[in-house]
Amino acid sequence: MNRRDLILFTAVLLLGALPLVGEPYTMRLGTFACMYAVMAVSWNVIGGMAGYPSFATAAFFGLGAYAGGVLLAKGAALAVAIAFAGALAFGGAMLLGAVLLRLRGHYFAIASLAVAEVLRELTNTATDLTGGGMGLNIPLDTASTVGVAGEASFFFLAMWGLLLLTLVVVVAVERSKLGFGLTCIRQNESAADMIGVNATLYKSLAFALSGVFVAMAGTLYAGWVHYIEPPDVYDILFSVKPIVMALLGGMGSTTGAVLGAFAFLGIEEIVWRNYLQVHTGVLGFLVVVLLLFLPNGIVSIGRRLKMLGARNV
Amino acid sequence: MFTLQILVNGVVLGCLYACIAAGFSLVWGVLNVINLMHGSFIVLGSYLAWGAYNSLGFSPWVTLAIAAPLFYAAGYLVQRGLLNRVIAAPVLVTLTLTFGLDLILNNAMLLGFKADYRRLILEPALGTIQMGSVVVPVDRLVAMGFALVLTGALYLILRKSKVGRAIIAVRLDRDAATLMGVNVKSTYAAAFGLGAAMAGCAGVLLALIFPISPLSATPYLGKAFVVCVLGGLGSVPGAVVGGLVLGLVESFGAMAFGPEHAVTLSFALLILFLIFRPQGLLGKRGFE
Amino acid sequence: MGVRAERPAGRDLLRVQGLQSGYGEITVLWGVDLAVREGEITALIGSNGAGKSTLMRTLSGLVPARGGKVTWNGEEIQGDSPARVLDLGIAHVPEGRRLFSAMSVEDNLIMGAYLRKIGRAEMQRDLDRIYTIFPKLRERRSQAAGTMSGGEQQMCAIGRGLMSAPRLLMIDELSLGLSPLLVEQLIDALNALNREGLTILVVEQDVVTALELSTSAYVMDTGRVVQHGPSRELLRDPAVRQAYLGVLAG
Amino acid sequence: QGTIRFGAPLPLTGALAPEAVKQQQGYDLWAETVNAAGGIDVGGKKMKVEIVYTDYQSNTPRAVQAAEKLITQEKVDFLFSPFGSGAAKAASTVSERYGVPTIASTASSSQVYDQGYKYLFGTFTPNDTLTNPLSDIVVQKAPGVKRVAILARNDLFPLAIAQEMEKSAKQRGMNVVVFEKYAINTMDHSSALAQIKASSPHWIFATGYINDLVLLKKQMADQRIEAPVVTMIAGPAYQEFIDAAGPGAENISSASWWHPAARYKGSDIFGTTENYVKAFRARYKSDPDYAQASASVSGALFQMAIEKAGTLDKAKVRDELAAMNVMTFWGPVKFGPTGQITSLEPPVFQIQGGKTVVVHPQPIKQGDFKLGVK
Amino acid sequence: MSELMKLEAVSRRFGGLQALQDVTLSIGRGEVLGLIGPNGAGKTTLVNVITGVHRASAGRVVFEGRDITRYRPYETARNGIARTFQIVQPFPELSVLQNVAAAALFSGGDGLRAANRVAAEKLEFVGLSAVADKPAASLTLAMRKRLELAKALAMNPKLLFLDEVNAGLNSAEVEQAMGLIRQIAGGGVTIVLIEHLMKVVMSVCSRIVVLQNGALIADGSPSEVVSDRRVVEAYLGKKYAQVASEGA
Ligand SMILES: Nc1ncnc2c1ncn2[C@@H]1O[C@H](COP(=O)(O)OP(=O)(O)OP(=O)(O)O)[C@@H](O)[C@H]1O
Ligand SMILES: Nc1ncnc2c1ncn2[C@@H]1O[C@H](COP(=O)(O)OP(=O)(O)OP(=O)(O)O)[C@@H](O)[C@H]1O
Ligand SMILES: [Mg+2]
Ligand SMILES: [Mg+2]
Repeated sequence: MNRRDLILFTAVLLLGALPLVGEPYTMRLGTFACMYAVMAVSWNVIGGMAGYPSFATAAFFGLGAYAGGVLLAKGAALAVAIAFAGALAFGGAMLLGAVLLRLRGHYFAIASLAVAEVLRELTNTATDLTGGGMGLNIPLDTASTVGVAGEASFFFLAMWGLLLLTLVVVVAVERSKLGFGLTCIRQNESAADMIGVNATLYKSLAFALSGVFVAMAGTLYAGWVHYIEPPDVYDILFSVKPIVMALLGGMGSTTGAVLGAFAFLGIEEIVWRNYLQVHTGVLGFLVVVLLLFLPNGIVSIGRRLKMLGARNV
Repeated sequence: MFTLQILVNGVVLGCLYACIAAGFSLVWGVLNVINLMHGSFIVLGSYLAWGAYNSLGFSPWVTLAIAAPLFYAAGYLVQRGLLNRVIAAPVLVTLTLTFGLDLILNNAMLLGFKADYRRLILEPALGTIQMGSVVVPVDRLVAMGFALVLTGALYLILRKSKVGRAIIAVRLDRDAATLMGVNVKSTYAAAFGLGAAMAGCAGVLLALIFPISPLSATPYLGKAFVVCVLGGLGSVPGAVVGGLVLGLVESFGAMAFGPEHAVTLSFALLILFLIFRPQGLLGKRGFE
Repeated sequence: MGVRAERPAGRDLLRVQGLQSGYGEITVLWGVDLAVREGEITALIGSNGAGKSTLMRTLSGLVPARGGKVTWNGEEIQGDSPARVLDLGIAHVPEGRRLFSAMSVEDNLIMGAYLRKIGRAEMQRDLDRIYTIFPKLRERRSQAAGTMSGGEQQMCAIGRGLMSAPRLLMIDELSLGLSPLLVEQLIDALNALNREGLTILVVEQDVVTALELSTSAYVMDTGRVVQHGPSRELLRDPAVRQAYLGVLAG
Repeated sequence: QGTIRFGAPLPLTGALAPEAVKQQQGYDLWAETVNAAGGIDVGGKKMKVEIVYTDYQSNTPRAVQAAEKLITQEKVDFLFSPFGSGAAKAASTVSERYGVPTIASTASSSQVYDQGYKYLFGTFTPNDTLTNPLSDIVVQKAPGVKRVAILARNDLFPLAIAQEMEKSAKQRGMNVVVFEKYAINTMDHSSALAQIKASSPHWIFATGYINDLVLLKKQMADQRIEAPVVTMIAGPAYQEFIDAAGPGAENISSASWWHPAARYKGSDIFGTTENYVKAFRARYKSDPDYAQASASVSGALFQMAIEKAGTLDKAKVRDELAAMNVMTFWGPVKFGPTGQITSLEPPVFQIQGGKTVVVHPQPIKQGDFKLGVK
Repeated sequence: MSELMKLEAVSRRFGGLQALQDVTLSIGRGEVLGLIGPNGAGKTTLVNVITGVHRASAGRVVFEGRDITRYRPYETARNGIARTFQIVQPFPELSVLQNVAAAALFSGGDGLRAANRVAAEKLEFVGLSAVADKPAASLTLAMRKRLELAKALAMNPKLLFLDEVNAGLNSAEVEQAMGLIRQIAGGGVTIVLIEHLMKVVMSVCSRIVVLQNGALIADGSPSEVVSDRRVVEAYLGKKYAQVASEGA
C-alpha cells in the first residue's frame, strides 16, 4: 500500500458522503462517475497491466445489463442478478480469452470489438428473451420502497460500493504474483513463457477480471434506468471512453484510471452543458490536446514537476 | 436464377466494400495506425461529389480527379501536423488521437451539412441492365469498375514503386529505414495521404449509391474493419478479396438466415478469421 | 595471416575531431579523434559500452553530434541527415542487423539501393554481385528476413549495406554470431571489396580477427580513443594483449 | 415580468440527429409565434416563453439524464419528451417523479402510456390507427391484393408498426408471405428484396427511417421490383424522401398522424392548418411534416392549458391537460385516461406527381388512391 | 553417466524448409555438450523445439524419462529446463533485479521475498550487483548477456541451454564468461553450449555434436570433432584446421 493508493482510497471513500450533501442530479453524475471508474479500472487490468488493447468493455457491460436485466425483469433480487451477471461475464471471458488472447495488438483489439457487435446483434434478435429492438423494461421498483431521493442515493451507493470492491481487488492483483506476471507478459511475452509464466492462463484471468465488475455495473445500471435497449448498452463508446480515461489518467496505473474517469466525466459534463451544438467537437479537441501535450496522463504531472525541479537544482 | 442474382449482388457489393476498406487497410497495416477518421473521410468525399454535381455540374467521374489530390493533401497535412507527434507512441495513443479528431470532424460536418440525408441523383439516371434473369444497376457496376481500378493502382504504388517499399520499410524498422536514406516523416505522411485519397475517392463513388449524411461514417468504418481483417492488414489485394468475401457472406447470409442476421454473421466470421487465420486471406505475416 | 594487398597509404577520407555525442541525459562520446584513410580497412576495438556503436551511429547521423567535427574528404558533415551522409557514400551496417523482418531478403537488398537512381538491369547486376559474395542469400532470396538464422541475417545486412555502392562501409560487430568458416569467407570478401577500392571501418570484438583484417586500428574505452596505430604493432603491443586478448592469445 | 421555461431534450448528435432538427424547428416556430404575440397569458399576466435545449446524443440514458438536468438544474416549468417511444418512456419516470407536466410529441406505442403515470401526455395515436385505415383503403380499392410482404427495421418504432401491419393485414384476410427484419445500419437490402421479389407480393410494406427507405426504394428500382401497392413508413411524409427518391417515389403510399393538406380550424395560436403551414413556409422555406407539426402543437397545447389554468402551478396545468378537449391545427385533441391522444384520425396519403396527396379521411381528402409502383 | 534427455528422430519443418531432420541425441547428466554448426544449421531451432517454442513436426523429446514433446514453454521451464536467447530478451522496463526475481518466482520459486533473495545471489554470481536497480534496457550488450545467464540460473535448472552467450564479447570478457560456465557446470547443472567461438567450445566442452542443414553430422570428443573432415569443410574452414593442427 504506497502513498498514492492511500490517497486514492481515502478520496474514493470520501466520495461516499455525497448523498449527505448532493441532490438527485449530482447523485446521478456521481453514479455515472463511479460506473465509468469501474470500467476504466477494470480495463486497466487487461489493457494497462497485460498490455492487451481490449475493446470488450462494451460487450461485458451489455452482457451484464441484459443478463442481470432479464433476471430483474423476471423478478429476481438485485443482488442475485448482479452476482449472476458477474459470474457469467467471468466464465465467458475465461473461455473467450483462451482463444482471443492468442492474438496480439490490433488483431486482439478488433476481435474484442467484434465480440460486442456480435452480442449486440444476438441480443437484438433474441426477441422473446430480451425484447430485441423493442428494448427491455425493468420494473425494479426501488422508488416506492426508498422514495424518490432515496432511489438516487441507493443506486449511487451501490455503484460506489462496486467501485470500492473493484479497487480493492485490482490493487490486490497489482501487488500479487498475477500482477507481476502480467507485467512480464506486457514487456516480453516469449521471455515470460520461457521463465515459466503460464501466459494463457494469466491473460485469461486478466481478461475475466476486466469483465466481471463491468458486467456487475451493467446490471446495476439496468436496474437504475429501468429500460435498456441494445444500441444503448452495447454502445461502442463504453469501450472507447474507459480507454481514453485510462490514457488520460496515465497508462497502467489504477490511480490514474480513477483520476482519468473523474476528470473525463467532469470535462464532458462541463462541455455538454455549455456547448449545445459543438460539445462533441470540443470534447474531441480536448482529447487531442491532452494526448499531444500530456501523453503520459495526469499522474505524470507530478513526475514532470519533480524532473523540472531536479534540473533546476 | 435466384441464387445467381444473389451472387451478382454479393460480388458488386463486395467491390464497393473493397473500395471502402483499401485506404483504411493501408494506413492500419503500414503506419500501424487505426484511423477512426476513415469513415468521415468517405462521407466528406460523398459531400464533395454531391456539391460538385449540384452546384458545378461536375459528374462524379470528374470529381474523382479532384478528390484524389485534395484528400491526399489533407491526409498528408493531418499526418505531418498531428499524428506524427505520437506515431512512436503505443497503439492506443494514436487510436485515441484519431478518435478525438473524428469527434471534431464529424461535429463539423453536422454543423456544416446538417444531419439530414441527401442523395446524388444523376440526370439522366444510369438505370439498370438485364442479363437473362439477372438485373444489375449500372451505377453500382461503374462504381465497382472504378473501385477495382483504384485499388489496383494503390497496389502497384505499394508493390512496385520506391515510395511503396519505403513505406513498408519505415513501418518495419524506422532506424534501419533512416539508414537506407528514407525520409521517415514524409513517408508516413505519404502513406496517410494515400489512405485519405482512397477514402475520398470511395466517398465520391458511394455518393451514387448510398444516402449521404455524417451519420454514415460509423457504418463505413465498421465495414472497413471487417474487410481488412478478412483480407489481411496492409495487403491491398487482400482488401479486394476481403470485400468480396464479406459481400457474398452478407448476401447469402441474409438469404439463408434473414437480413437481420447478416451483420451478426459478418462479425462472427471476423472473429473466426482472427482466431484461425489472423493474417487474413492474403495478408503477410509480420504485420501482426 | 591476413591476405591483404600492400598498397601505398591513401589520404584521409574521413576525419573525426573531438566528436562528442550521447543519449538524453548521458554523454557517451567525450571527444573522439580518428581518421580513416582512403582504400584502407580500419578497425575499431574496445570493451563493451566503450561507445563504438555510438560513434558509428553519430557518424551516420542517427545520433546527433553534440560537439566536434566530422570531415568527409574536406567537407564538414557533422549534423547532416542520414540520407545526406549515405548519399555522400558512407554506408552503415548497424549492430544487431536491423533487417526489415517481414520483407524478403531480396527486398531488403533492394532497400539498400533506395537512394540510387538506377534501372532494373543495373539493380539486377548489383544483386547478382551480392549473391555471388553470399550464395546463401540467393537460396533464401524470397524468405522473410526475420525468420533467418542469426548468421544469415548478418550476411543480408552487409549485402544491404553494399547495395548503396558506398565509398566507405561501416560494419558494427562484423563476426557476431558467425561460424568460423563464414567469418573466414566474410573476411576474404571484405578484402576483395577493399582491393576494388572500398574503404572499410569495422567494429570487431575478436581482436585477433580485427587486427589481422585491418591496416590500422583504434582502441576505444569509455568514450575516448585510448590508443591507435598500425594493426601489426597493436597486435604485438603487450598492453592491448593484456586488456583485450587475455591469456588465450598466448 | 418573468418567462416560462420549457425543457426539450433533443438527439442533436448521433443516429437520430435528423429528427432533432425537425423537432427543434417545430418548438422554435411555436415559441417565436407566442413571443411575437406578447407571450402566454397567465392569469392576466403576459409571460414570454423560453425553450431550453439539451443534446442527449441519441442515447436513451443520456436522455433521462438530460431530463433530470433540465428539471433540477435548469429549473424548467414544463417538459417536452425526448424523441421516440423508447426515450420518451425512459424519461417519463423522471418527469413523473418531479411532477413536471410532459408532452411526448413523437411517442406512439401504448406501452409508453400504460405505466399509470399522471404527468405524461402524447400527441400520437397508437400505431394501429395508421395501419388499419391503410388496409381498409387497399381492400376497398384493390380487392385482388392478397399477398403482403413486410420488411421492417429492427428498431422500436419501425418494428412495432410493422407488427401492427401484420395484424391489420391478417384481420382482413390477406396473408403475409414475407416478414423480414433488417439490422440498424444495414447498407444493402438486395438479398431481402430478391426474396421479396421471388414471393411476387401484391403489397410491399417497408418501415424504417428516411435513409433506410431511400436506399430501399433505390434498390427496389435497381432490381426492377414492382407491385400494385408499396407503402413506406415513415419516409414519404418527409419532403426529403420525395426529393431523394426522385421519380421512383410515384404512387408510394404512407400514413402519418398529420399532413399539411389537413384542413382543421383550431382555437390554438396557429388557428387553421393553412395558417400553420403558411407560418412554417415563411420561416423555413419548406413544407412542415407531422414531426414538426407535432412539436409545434405540443407547445400550443401547453399554452392553452396554462392560459386556462391561469397559473404555472404544475398540478393545475396537468389537470387542465387531462381535461382538455379542443380543436387545433393538428386536429381535435383529447387525451385518454392513459394520457395518449384518442381524438385524432391520422391521414393516409400517397405520392402523386412528386407531391403528397391525401386519400383519407374524407373531410381532407385531395385525391383517389392509385395503384402500381415502379 | 546417466541420461538426462533423449531426442528421438526430432524433425521440424518451416514451410518448404527442413530446419531439423531426424535429430537423435542423448544428453548425459552433468556433461557440458557443445552444439556447433554453420549458420542456419538449426541449432536455435533445436532449442526452440525442446523448450516448446516450436512444436516438433515429428519425433519425441524425453526428459528424465518423461515425454515432454508436447509441453508448452512454461511447462518445460517449470520442469527444470532453462535457456538463454541468442537475441537477448530482457523485460526492458523492469529493474535488473526484478528481471531475475521474475525468473525465480515463476519457475516454481516460493514467494516474492525468496525470489528476490535468489535473484540477488545470481546477480552477485554473474557480477551485475552494481546495476541491480537499473532498468534492463539501459545495459550494454555484454551485461544483457550476463543478465540472460542470471535469469536462467535463477530458475535453478537441471538442463541449461546457452545460445551464443559469448557472441559480441571481447576476448577478455569471454574469459570471464567461461569462468562462470565452468562454475555452473561444477555445480552439477547439465549444459548445452551453442557457440561459434571455437576456443570456448574446445576449452569447456567435454563432448561436441555438429549440426548441418538440420541433421547431425558428427558427435564426439572435441579433438575428434575438429579433425573430422566434414566438420572442417562444413564449419571450421581450412584456416582453422591449420591453426588446430599447428596447435596439436
Ligand atoms: N539508446 C541508448 N540510450 C541510452 N544509452 C545508450 C543507448 N545506446 C547505448 N547506450 C549507452 O552508451 C554506452 C555506449 O554504448 P555503445 O553501444 O556505443 O557501446 P559499444 O562500444 O558499441 O558496446 P558493444 O560492444 O556492447 O556494442 C553504453 O554505456 C550504453 O549503455
Ligand atoms: N520461424 C521460421 N520460419 C521459417 N524459417 C525459419 C524460422 N526459424 C528458423 N528458420 C530457418 O531455419 C533454419 C535454422 O535456423 P536457426 O536459427 O536454428 O539456425 P542456427 O543454427 O541457430 O543459426 P545461427 O548459428 O546463425 O543462429 C534457418 O535457415 C532459418 O532461416
Ligand atoms: Mg556496439
Ligand atoms: Mg541460432
